[in-house]
Amino acid sequence: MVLDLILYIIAYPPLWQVLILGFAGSLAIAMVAIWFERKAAARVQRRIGPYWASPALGGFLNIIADMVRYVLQQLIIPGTVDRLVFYFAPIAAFTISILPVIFIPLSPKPEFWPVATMDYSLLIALALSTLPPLLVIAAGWSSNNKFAVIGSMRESYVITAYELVAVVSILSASASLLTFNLVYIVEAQQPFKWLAILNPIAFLAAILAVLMSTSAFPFEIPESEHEVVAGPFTEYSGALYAFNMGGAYVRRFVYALLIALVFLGGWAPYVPGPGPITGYIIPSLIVVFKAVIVVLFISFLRAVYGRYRLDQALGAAWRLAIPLAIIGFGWSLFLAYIGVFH
Amino acid sequence: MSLESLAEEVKKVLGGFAKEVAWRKGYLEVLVETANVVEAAEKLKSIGLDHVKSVTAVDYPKESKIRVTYHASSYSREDLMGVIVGLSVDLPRDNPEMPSLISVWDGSVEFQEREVYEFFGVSFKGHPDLRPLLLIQELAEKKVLRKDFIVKEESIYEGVPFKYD
Amino acid sequence: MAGEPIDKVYVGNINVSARRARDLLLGKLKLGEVVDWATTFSLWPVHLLTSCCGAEFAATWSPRFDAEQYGALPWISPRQTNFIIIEGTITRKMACALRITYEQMPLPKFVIAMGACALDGGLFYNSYNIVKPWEVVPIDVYIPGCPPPPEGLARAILQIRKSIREKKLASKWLIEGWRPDKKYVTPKDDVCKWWRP
Amino acid sequence: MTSGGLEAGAQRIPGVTVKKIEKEVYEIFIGPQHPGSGHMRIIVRLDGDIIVEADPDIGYVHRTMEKLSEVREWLKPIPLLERMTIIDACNVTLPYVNALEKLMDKTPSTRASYLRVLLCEINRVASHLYGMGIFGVFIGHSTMYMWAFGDREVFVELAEVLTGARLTHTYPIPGGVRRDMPQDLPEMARRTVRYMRGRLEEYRKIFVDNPVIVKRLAGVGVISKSRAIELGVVGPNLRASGVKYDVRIAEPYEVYGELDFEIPVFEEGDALARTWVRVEEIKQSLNIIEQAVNWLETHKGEPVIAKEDFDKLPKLHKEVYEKEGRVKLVPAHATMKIPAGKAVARGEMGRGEIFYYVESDGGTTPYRVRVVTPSARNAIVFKHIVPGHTLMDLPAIYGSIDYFPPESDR
Amino acid sequence: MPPKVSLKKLARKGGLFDGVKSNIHALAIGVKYLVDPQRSTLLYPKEYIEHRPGYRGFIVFVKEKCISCAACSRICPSAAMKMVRVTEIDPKHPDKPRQKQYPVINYQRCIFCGFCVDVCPTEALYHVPFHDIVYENLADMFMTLEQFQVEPQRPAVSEGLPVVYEVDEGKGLVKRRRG
Repeated sequence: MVLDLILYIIAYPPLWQVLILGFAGSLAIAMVAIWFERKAAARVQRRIGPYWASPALGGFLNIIADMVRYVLQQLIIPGTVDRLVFYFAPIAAFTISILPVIFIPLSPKPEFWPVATMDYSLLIALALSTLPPLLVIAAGWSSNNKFAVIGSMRESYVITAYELVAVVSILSASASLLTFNLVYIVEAQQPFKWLAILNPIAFLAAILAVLMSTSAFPFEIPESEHEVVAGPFTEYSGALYAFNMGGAYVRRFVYALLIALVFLGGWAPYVPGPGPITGYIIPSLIVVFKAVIVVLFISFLRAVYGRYRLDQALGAAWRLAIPLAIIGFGWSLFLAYIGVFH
Repeated sequence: MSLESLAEEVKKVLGGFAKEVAWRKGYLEVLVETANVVEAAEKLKSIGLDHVKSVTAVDYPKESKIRVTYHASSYSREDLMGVIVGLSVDLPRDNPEMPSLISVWDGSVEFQEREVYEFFGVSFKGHPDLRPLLLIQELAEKKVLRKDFIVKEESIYEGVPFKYD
Repeated sequence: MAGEPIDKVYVGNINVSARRARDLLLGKLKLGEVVDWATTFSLWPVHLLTSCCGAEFAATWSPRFDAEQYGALPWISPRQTNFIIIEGTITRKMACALRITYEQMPLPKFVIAMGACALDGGLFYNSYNIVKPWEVVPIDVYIPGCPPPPEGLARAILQIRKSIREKKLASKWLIEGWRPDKKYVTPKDDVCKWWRP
Repeated sequence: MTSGGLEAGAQRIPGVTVKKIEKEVYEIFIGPQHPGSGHMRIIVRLDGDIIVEADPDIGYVHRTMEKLSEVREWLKPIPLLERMTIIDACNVTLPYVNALEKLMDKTPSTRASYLRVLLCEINRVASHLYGMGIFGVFIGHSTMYMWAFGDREVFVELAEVLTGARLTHTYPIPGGVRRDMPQDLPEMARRTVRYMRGRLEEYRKIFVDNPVIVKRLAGVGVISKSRAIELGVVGPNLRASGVKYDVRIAEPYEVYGELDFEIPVFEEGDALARTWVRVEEIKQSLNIIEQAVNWLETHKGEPVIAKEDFDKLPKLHKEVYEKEGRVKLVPAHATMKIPAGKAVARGEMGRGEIFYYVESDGGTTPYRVRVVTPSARNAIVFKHIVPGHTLMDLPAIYGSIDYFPPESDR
Repeated sequence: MPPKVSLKKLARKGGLFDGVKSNIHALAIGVKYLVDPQRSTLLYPKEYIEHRPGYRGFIVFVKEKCISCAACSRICPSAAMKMVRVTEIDPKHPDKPRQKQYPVINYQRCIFCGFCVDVCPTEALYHVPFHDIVYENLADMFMTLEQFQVEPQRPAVSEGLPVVYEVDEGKGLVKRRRG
């Protein structure tokens, strides 16, 4: 009986999906994102980028080398930090960054993704994805370092500015589709009634929110190295810093998944069929592909833009992005009124 | 502006302050008494010499004096842009002290007076923030740019770690 | 495993377990070589500009020479880096900063001294404000020149990579706690002692 | 942050006095190990996000050049002083050489003057590109850094072909220069000039007109005209504030009086205007490079050192000059004496005006060399212009001033 | 034509149209280089730059030409060039050993300014056109008289191929393989 329980737990789909696809997949995609960020920036900047670690793979192993080096480096815990929070915050931030993946369906079939077919999946995923920045603030605060404190203060300013934008712009999908269920949201966009096309304003606002929340360029303000060194992570070294850095990329990927489902039509125009291949693997690959495109676009912006000043970024959020999000919300109500999706 | 007319104008405006006016290579040197230096600087500023390029101090141990020269020039008068007027004072070597000209020439002399202070030990009265700029305190106390702080040069045979004999 | 009490397998003697784990990781899984390999391709220098060789340091990361191809990426905080490039002269004021930065970096860490000033003072050999960097931190590779060209710096990175792989500097230092070539500077009580003339 | 049990005034780390911080003022040290500091430290006191006080703590690269010049023979300070600004090496040593020539009453040959001007302008472009690159990375634009440094390499290559060293050319010597131009340099220079003109348009698109950058720079770090004069600011920073001053027209040295170029002046005085001055100056320098190589190509035959020196050279030296274009020094250079006197010389570096005061007592070494570099005079801006801006403006102001600490500290 | 001052006006842009246009410009130029980077990066150990003959690299001493005048070591700005006194056999008078002095160089200090090469009255010193040798010990960098006479080996030669850089009007520096 115990064996059955263990087997059940091991075979419980959400668990291995989160463990394998969520953890390993997110990590792999974070690594691809870092690699692409470095290589794309290098291309725009007319140089090679990472190369000699594996010339055939375009230096991809270099990212693994960086990761291994970080994980196995000496871990310095300064004497003045608040130890519990210092250890706990980056690990928790990383874990919570991955959690929303449970509620983001990569397939409409309940047998492959049972949790995600619940009716509030979008709400829960959104709610979870807004949590990690709080832990980043905690990490900065516990470091007892002036730059870290300034960095986490900036992070808190930025959170308050972008959170509303993210929630309003992404929930505008619910307004026009009258559901919080991500599977319904995707199915309603079949085949090409994508919200990014029908409601570009909300899409733009959502992209802005993602840029701000994951501190991507041009909103890389909390970690803006030329004033506040590494921002909240100034005192972090070794594996804990790797958690911090990986967490940011995982968060970016999770947001990209949400955007891919909500605005870019998820697995549409593909109609999932029965069986694990047509019902699970192909749709999830389509979703991941769309999400990777979003991530790579965000990474590419690093090569083109500098960073805004804090007050300008906040101004952009409050004066530009929030009105945009509200207009997008209103537009989606209008879409619901004229019944585009029904 | 021709150089002679500049010399005339400087002499005229300085009146009795100028002890000595001489053309050096590239600038006009005007020597004044320490007591008159602020008024002289104000008069020079009034003809348009509105900033100082360099506060230069030179140590003359034989004559037991330190000569501090303010090399002033102009940004606002186009005919004065090409010339430099050096306002010099001679200070005693053992206790050099002079009024700060920060009240006249403002920020353009602020850091340079600090430099002269740390390298030569000249103290500027009225300078709001007189502390070493480039050097650490211990070195500043040695007044390193004075001639009695000696830096040794190596000879051409010194320091070879091996011998050939 | 049959017959053994279950707690013995998992708990046992902690020292024995630790040694076994170490043997497994180092012997069978060759963790040491992984560490050395990873370190060679991940030498991230810290942003510590000490003097005018910084111009050539910057040029080494420019598109023409692009030291990022070796995996070296100038990074922000000393806590996250493992590599210092001493770009020229170390003055008395800067010596202290250099030592503090070095102390703040996690093991294993490596140092390159770049330029004549960082070796024997160069042009400033008899200056009153100069400290020889090798009195402050242990140095792995010296590059002559004033300033050394970017190729010289690239060569130094290759050299340091070679010695890490050959002498297993990173893994020995990290896992066994000592450095095979014994290049240490013993920590002084007052890290800024030489700061005073 | 409290000081963790240290009593007020305790000095554990030299130079860092631990003291109780007044209420609501947050003191942070930017530098010397800081990505946004370079080789200096700025002690910044913040009230919220606003800087209330900035105190530049410079001298981290003070290498005592003024003192060392006094103990070395007349020729040796040329490579020594060059190390102040190795990215602008010809401009920084030329006024020293000019001062020596004034003391010796020596006139360089015209060809040498043109070669000096050529190298000076190559250096000026390289220096501006360096400044713009650093500026770019300070405000988070890494592409600008890479592009500027990549294109700087073209000019470094040009200088290397001309002088044999990438940065530290040690090119002008009293009476002339050390090498003649290689045959293929004019064509190379003309190609470089045409390439760079095209690139400036791309710079404009990705950096100077980039909306994020414009937003970041416009109205930041404004130095008004009167304030710029009072603070004695120099170089592009001065000309961005509307002062029409450039040593090249105020007191033309070498052959600058005969060349056709403009001095761009802007009136806004903010960080964006300073950036634009650099861009416009690069354009003018390209014009000068073109004119100089055209002149040098058509006027051959004159030696690159003063005629009277050239005639005195031994036979082997003349052969080497004919074959390699390399001017060999004579042992007298090591021990030459210069007549007693005081001389002042100035020149326009990439970052602004450099001032030399050279005094000779008739001996084999200078009696006093005083050098005031543009960065030394611009350092004052940190103290007087930065307060009142937010912390994120500090890198923007720092970068736009193009402050280079080794130059400032000497 | 003499130089002149020109007062310029900054084109302050504003408005939505300009903002969108300059954003698109910036992104377009980013995409342009993402597609065609026009790069000329030196893959260092595999390729190395072959400098021109005039390049001021490491210095080699030709003992036969030296007349022991010590001009090189007097003019050296960083006191890197030192003289050593050597007792050697004079080829003309084999029975009478003669005292001579020769220069040795200290690469810990050498700044590669080339003054010594230029001042040598008999061309007994010359530069080799490369500069990329590194050392692991300080003591190795003080050349003995014997080491000073041998041309140093460039490590890159055994690992890669020479390239030269040329200026191209469209692409800036382009690298070209030799041979």
